Amino acid sequence: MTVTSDRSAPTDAPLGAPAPKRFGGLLKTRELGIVLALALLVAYTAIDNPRFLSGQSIRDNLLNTAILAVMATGQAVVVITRNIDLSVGSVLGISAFAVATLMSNNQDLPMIVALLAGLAVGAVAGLVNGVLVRYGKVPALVVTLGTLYIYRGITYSWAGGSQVNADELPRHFLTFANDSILGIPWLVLIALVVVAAGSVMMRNYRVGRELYAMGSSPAAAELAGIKVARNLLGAFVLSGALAGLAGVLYAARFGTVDAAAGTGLELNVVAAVVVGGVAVFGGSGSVWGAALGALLLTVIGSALAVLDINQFWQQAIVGALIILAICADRLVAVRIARSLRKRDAHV
Amino acid sequence: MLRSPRTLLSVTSAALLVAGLTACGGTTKDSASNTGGDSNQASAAADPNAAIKEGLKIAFLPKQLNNPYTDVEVGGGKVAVEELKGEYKLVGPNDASASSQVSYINTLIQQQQDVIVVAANDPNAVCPSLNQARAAKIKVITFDSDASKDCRDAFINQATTQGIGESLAKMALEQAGGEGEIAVLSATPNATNQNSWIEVMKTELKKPEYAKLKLVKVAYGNDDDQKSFQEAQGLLQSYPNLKAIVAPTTVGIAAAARYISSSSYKGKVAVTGLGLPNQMREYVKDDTVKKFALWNPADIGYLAAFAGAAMASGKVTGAEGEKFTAGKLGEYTIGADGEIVLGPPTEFTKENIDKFNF
Amino acid sequence: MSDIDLGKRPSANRSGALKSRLTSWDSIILVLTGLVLVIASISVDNFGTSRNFTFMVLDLLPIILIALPMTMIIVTGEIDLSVASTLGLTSSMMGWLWNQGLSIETIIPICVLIGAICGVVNGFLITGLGLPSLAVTIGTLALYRGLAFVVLGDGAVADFPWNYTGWVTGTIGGGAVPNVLILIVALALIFGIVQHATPFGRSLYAIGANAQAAHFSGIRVARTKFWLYVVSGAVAGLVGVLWTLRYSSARADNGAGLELAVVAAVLLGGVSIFGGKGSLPGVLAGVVLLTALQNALRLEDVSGQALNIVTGSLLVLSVLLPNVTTAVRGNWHRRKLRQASAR
Amino acid sequence: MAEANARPEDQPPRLEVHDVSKSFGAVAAVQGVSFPLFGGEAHALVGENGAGKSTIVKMLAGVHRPDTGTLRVDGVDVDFAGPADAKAAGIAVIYQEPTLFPDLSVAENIAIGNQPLTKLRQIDRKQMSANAERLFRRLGVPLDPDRPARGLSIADQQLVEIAKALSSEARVLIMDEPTAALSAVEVERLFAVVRSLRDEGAAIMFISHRFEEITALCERVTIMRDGKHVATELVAGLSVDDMIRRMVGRDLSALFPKQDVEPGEVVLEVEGLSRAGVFKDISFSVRSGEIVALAGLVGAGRSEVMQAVFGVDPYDSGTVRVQGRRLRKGSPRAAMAAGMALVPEDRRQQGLVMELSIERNVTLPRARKLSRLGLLFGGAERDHAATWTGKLQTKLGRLSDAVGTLSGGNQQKVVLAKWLSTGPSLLIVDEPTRGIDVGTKAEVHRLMSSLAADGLAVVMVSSELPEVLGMADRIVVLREGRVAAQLTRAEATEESVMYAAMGQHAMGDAA
Repeated sequence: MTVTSDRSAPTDAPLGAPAPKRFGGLLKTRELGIVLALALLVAYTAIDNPRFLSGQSIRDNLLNTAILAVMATGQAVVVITRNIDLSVGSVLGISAFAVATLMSNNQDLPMIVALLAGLAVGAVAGLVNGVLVRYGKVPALVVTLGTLYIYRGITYSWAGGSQVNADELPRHFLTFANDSILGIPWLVLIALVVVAAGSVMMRNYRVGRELYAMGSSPAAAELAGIKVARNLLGAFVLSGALAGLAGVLYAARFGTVDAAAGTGLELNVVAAVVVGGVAVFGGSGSVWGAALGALLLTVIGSALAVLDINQFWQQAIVGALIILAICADRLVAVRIARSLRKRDAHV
Repeated sequence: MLRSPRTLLSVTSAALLVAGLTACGGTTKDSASNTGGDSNQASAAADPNAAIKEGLKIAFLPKQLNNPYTDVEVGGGKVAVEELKGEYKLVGPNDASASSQVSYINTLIQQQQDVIVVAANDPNAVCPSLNQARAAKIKVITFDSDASKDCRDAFINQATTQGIGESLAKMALEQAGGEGEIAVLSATPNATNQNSWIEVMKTELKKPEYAKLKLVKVAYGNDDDQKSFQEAQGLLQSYPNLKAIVAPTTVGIAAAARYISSSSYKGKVAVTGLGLPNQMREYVKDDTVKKFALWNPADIGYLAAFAGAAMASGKVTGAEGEKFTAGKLGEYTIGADGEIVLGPPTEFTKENIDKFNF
Repeated sequence: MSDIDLGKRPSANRSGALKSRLTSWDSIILVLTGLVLVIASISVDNFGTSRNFTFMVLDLLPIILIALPMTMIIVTGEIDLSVASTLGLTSSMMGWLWNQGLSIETIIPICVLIGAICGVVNGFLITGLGLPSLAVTIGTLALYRGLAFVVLGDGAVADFPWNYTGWVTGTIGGGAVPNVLILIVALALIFGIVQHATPFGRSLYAIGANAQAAHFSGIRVARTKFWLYVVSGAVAGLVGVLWTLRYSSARADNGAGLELAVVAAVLLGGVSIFGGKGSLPGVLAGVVLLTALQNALRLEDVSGQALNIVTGSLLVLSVLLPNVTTAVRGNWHRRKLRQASAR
Repeated sequence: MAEANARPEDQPPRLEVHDVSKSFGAVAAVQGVSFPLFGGEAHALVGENGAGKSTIVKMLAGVHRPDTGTLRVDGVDVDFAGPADAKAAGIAVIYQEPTLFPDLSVAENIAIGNQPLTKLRQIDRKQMSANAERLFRRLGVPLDPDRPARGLSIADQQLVEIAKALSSEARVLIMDEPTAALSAVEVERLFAVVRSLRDEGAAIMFISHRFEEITALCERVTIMRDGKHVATELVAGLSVDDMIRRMVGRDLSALFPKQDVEPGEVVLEVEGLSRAGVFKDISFSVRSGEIVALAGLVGAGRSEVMQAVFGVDPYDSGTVRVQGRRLRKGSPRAAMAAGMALVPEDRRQQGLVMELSIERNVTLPRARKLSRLGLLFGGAERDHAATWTGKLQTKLGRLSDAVGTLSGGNQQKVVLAKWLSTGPSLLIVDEPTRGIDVGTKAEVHRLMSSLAADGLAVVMVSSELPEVLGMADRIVVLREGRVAAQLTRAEATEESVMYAAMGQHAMGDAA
């Protein structure tokens, strides 16, 4: 049901223990699972077609993952707080178009400006979401569904059917996508930095742990005197900003940008996060898990192309994966619940 | 408690279906006589001397907006409509889906346009509403990609299918260096004209002079930049020895060129097909692309507008053999099934590309 | 939502109940819709015409039908995002079966059944395994759409018999009333009665507002929800059929993205995403409002995209405004208490 | 005289509650309560359920803002905008129901908000676990600091809560029934720690129903009743009886006594009912015309038993028979069909749907019987609701008002109406008079009595001794999920019941 509401049928939950998710210990194994799946997939594909492991191919996969991973990082943070941000696709669109226009109008702006501009646009969009959720007391699902329409609409009425072509964009902007230092493309580097930073923040910093706490038990978070409002806004701003950043990367990578850029992307992002082991009811999961989810989804895509499997299977497989992921989490939870009731049977 | 409403629902919905739909006996694919209903063909007789009416409302409905190729096409249309002293209008969906196109056709009918110039996203899905338009005395001209014959008055064909297919094959041969594997990166698998061109191309490839050329795969980029880009990647991963990618769609060729020019395959794999000079210029300049072809899309819109005007004025009806003049393009003759052929495509190279701006 | 803060609960006084009833969103939306229709038919050329009416009915057909069960689901505090994909899957299957040479009369019930099966899967995952409906239906959204493409690829099947496609797009005796309107009215009536005048309907609200109390009152929460998903799937299947026939084109991507439009319309109609609140008339009004706006704006040559802004804003406002008023009332009440006990 | 042997006069109380009132909607939870809390003293706060203790706690914790009155810390007026402020003021609270973060590690739960940091402002996990270790050693509990809080037993959760409070080096420690779930040993350890804190100068506020704990730990006690302050006195100067009398506020005889009825045939028969980790081997029976009370401490498993009997909760083994016929388990519908009705413990969460109208709430369990051809017509429901709310003299505006707008007492009447309207032969009432005003209490008691007189079999779960002693023909006392004693009306005294409930040897064990 809605991510923000606690009304999810308590009567359906296994009685005896509060509907649990999983032991922290299993968290690691959870991500391990994705890594294994990934390894198997790559191995199988590589055996069928060794070029799948060629530098070029790996590079392509990483490049394709980069944008999704950046967005998944932000989404993971929001979902961990027991919220959701469906507007990321539209935010990517608006930021991509804004930055593309900006760069095409002033050819010699340095790349860093583009990146900052994208981040800024996204941050503002995210702030609006956050304010509506926290102070408007409107569930995140509704808010971000609404802003999904609004931001997209703004982009369209601004673009008015026009589009920015590769040849209108400055060289250094386009090459940025493919230029690399030490063999690692900028795009991938940025994604790595974002994911790493996100993981560290969520693991090792107070604010990160507080975000987990908020998702784990909103009521307790209030009682513990956690600055819920500040953190929530922060989470949404982050998610927005990263979507904005993704917009810049998108523009740089694909050169041609129109108002439709990133339409429907929100579902892939949520999928990546869920597959990555972040529980929709918040409190558990990890940023790098989400990033792994993004990688897995992307690799599946290109593997299908390489294995010459009907590309149409891709979406079905993704869907099956999502369901598999949540079922797995649930089964673990139930088993724990049972073992607990036995253990507590001191009566 | 649940039983009652559930059965209630299923029963009634079933009942309604029966009531509404099964009014007539078992209809199967074979027994279905699908004549698109009231195909009101060329009604009144043509009057060759009729003057072109002024103030005609001519609306353009491309596959989707903000597609640069489309922009150029309808741009030509705009010019023509101004020459004809008509009212130009451009509407269109943001996604290339038939369903949203239908809504726009309905709207145009409401606004009582005189001519609808449409590029069908799905040859059949748009038919019912196009026929409603024609029933409302609106002339329907298709361009770019045709709707099924019985729901439009005329189709502006950018070039004979044969001609394009042949030149695609020819360019592929040159670019691949006479031999090796080639692949096609097309639009959507049910894009009418792309498919017909690919068919011709395939028959061409059977000829002896193409013996050494091997078409290994036809990939589909759905005329979506990102998708095409990734399909290009896929092709090169699955077919290491690929010599050339032939993309009979402007989106596809641009994406493919961009990928190649930025990848290690640059110089090894040739890209050719149908593209827009403005989009392709940088890749032609950096030698990723040696040669590609296209007709002048502006002329398509231009011709479509004139054809529509001629019909709306009763000058022609769409019957084979009728003639009309299309401004600067001169005289055209309507072919079989109301087809009007624009002319042979132009080939673009490093040398001549700067002469064109569209 | 923190269950601690009882202070949040608005303790409306006796007259407050009536006030809030009058100012409740679903009555506002009804008025709003009326206004839009009136203004549009006055100021927008060709809006009031009978043909345009037909077009509008055809445009709102899919949303309104899917919204009927969706309303019930959201009232119970759950959600079903997979409906549009179910629609796509049935559309694909319809095309495929048609190519297999089955008669349309057999295909149509089969398609509705396929939809119901999709619903069964959702229902089982959600009520059987107790998984969160949001995650589940996002998953099946991808799954069903994917299967749709697997079945029919990117191709399209078009040669459906004219008498059927004609029936869907046609009007009664060529008049102003489109045939499908019968279907809409009939289903709307059935769902309306079930939701608002049967014990089953009552239980939906109880479940949505407080599942535990419902359970304590002998309502079978899980089972109720399960069947809602089945019905939702079946209706989506039916709509898949109608969609295919209307565009006489069975495609895997039919109705892509429709789920958001439906949810938007339902919430716009005043149904609380937390469940327990909302009425069908409100939802119907919401759907009509959206479609009418779209239609009118298009006739005025306003880009359909500008409408996105309107839709989105309305959606947010539909929840925001009631909250704001509630909060204001709450504060006012507390202040009053403060003064009272100060004396 | 109290202050005399507490802290010296010159120093202001560490924490002071001054003429504080708080009401929720129509319910006045706390009215004009004042009492001081000195550093270095352990101060008990006692009162019946619904006397307003927890509300006081939540105000001190910064969860609720007082409607009127002020809180003072070290003599200075404070206005807590939220729990953060209270924390900052050095107030640590252990809530009745644990408030842990299931997904975080135990150590993290303890440290949340002020985790030890490395110089990079990162969390120093080693340090964090070490701190937790130290606290646990101090409390003498073997808990792994790095395991997640999810799945901890209630007792362990409670211990973590305590550790949490200790870790914050609070100057004021408030404990709302911290011992409810703890074993005697754990309680002793806790007390040792608390005493040492007190001796270090912290102010302790201790809420408990266990009088022997109060006498063991506290110097002074503040007694509350119906949201009002009754007295603040030295524990030494009070007998348990005095305390109870002041809590109840009237002699037991003052309560409406249940009129004697000749019990009829057996209606409910529970045999060997067990549920792992909740209750074990519960057996008792109820005859028509009889009121049987389930007594015991909070968490003894009384409500759980009755909910299992009614079918809202499952049970592992045992049988439930109604009028001799065995009842399908786990199905409230079957129970209702067999003529059972359950007025649950938690009105807000289990008894009523607050958002729905009074009318809808009353008719909820009977909607199907009221419908004609599967359809409901407003009239039928309204008449039905009107009749029953009328019978119970419920004070309400319009039947279409949300039930949440009623006062606690009238809400309870709506719940009773809802279930009595189903014409039950067995009525289970769980805490029937919790948090409702004295007047309504009496009405409810009168009602139950007359229902019994009409041959209804009644099972009453109650934490209020006077109520139990006043109303029950027989008393089944539960302790830690087992039947500790079955007392007849004659055998039952406060002491016998209390002792049985707390596990001290007493005549109760004979039964």
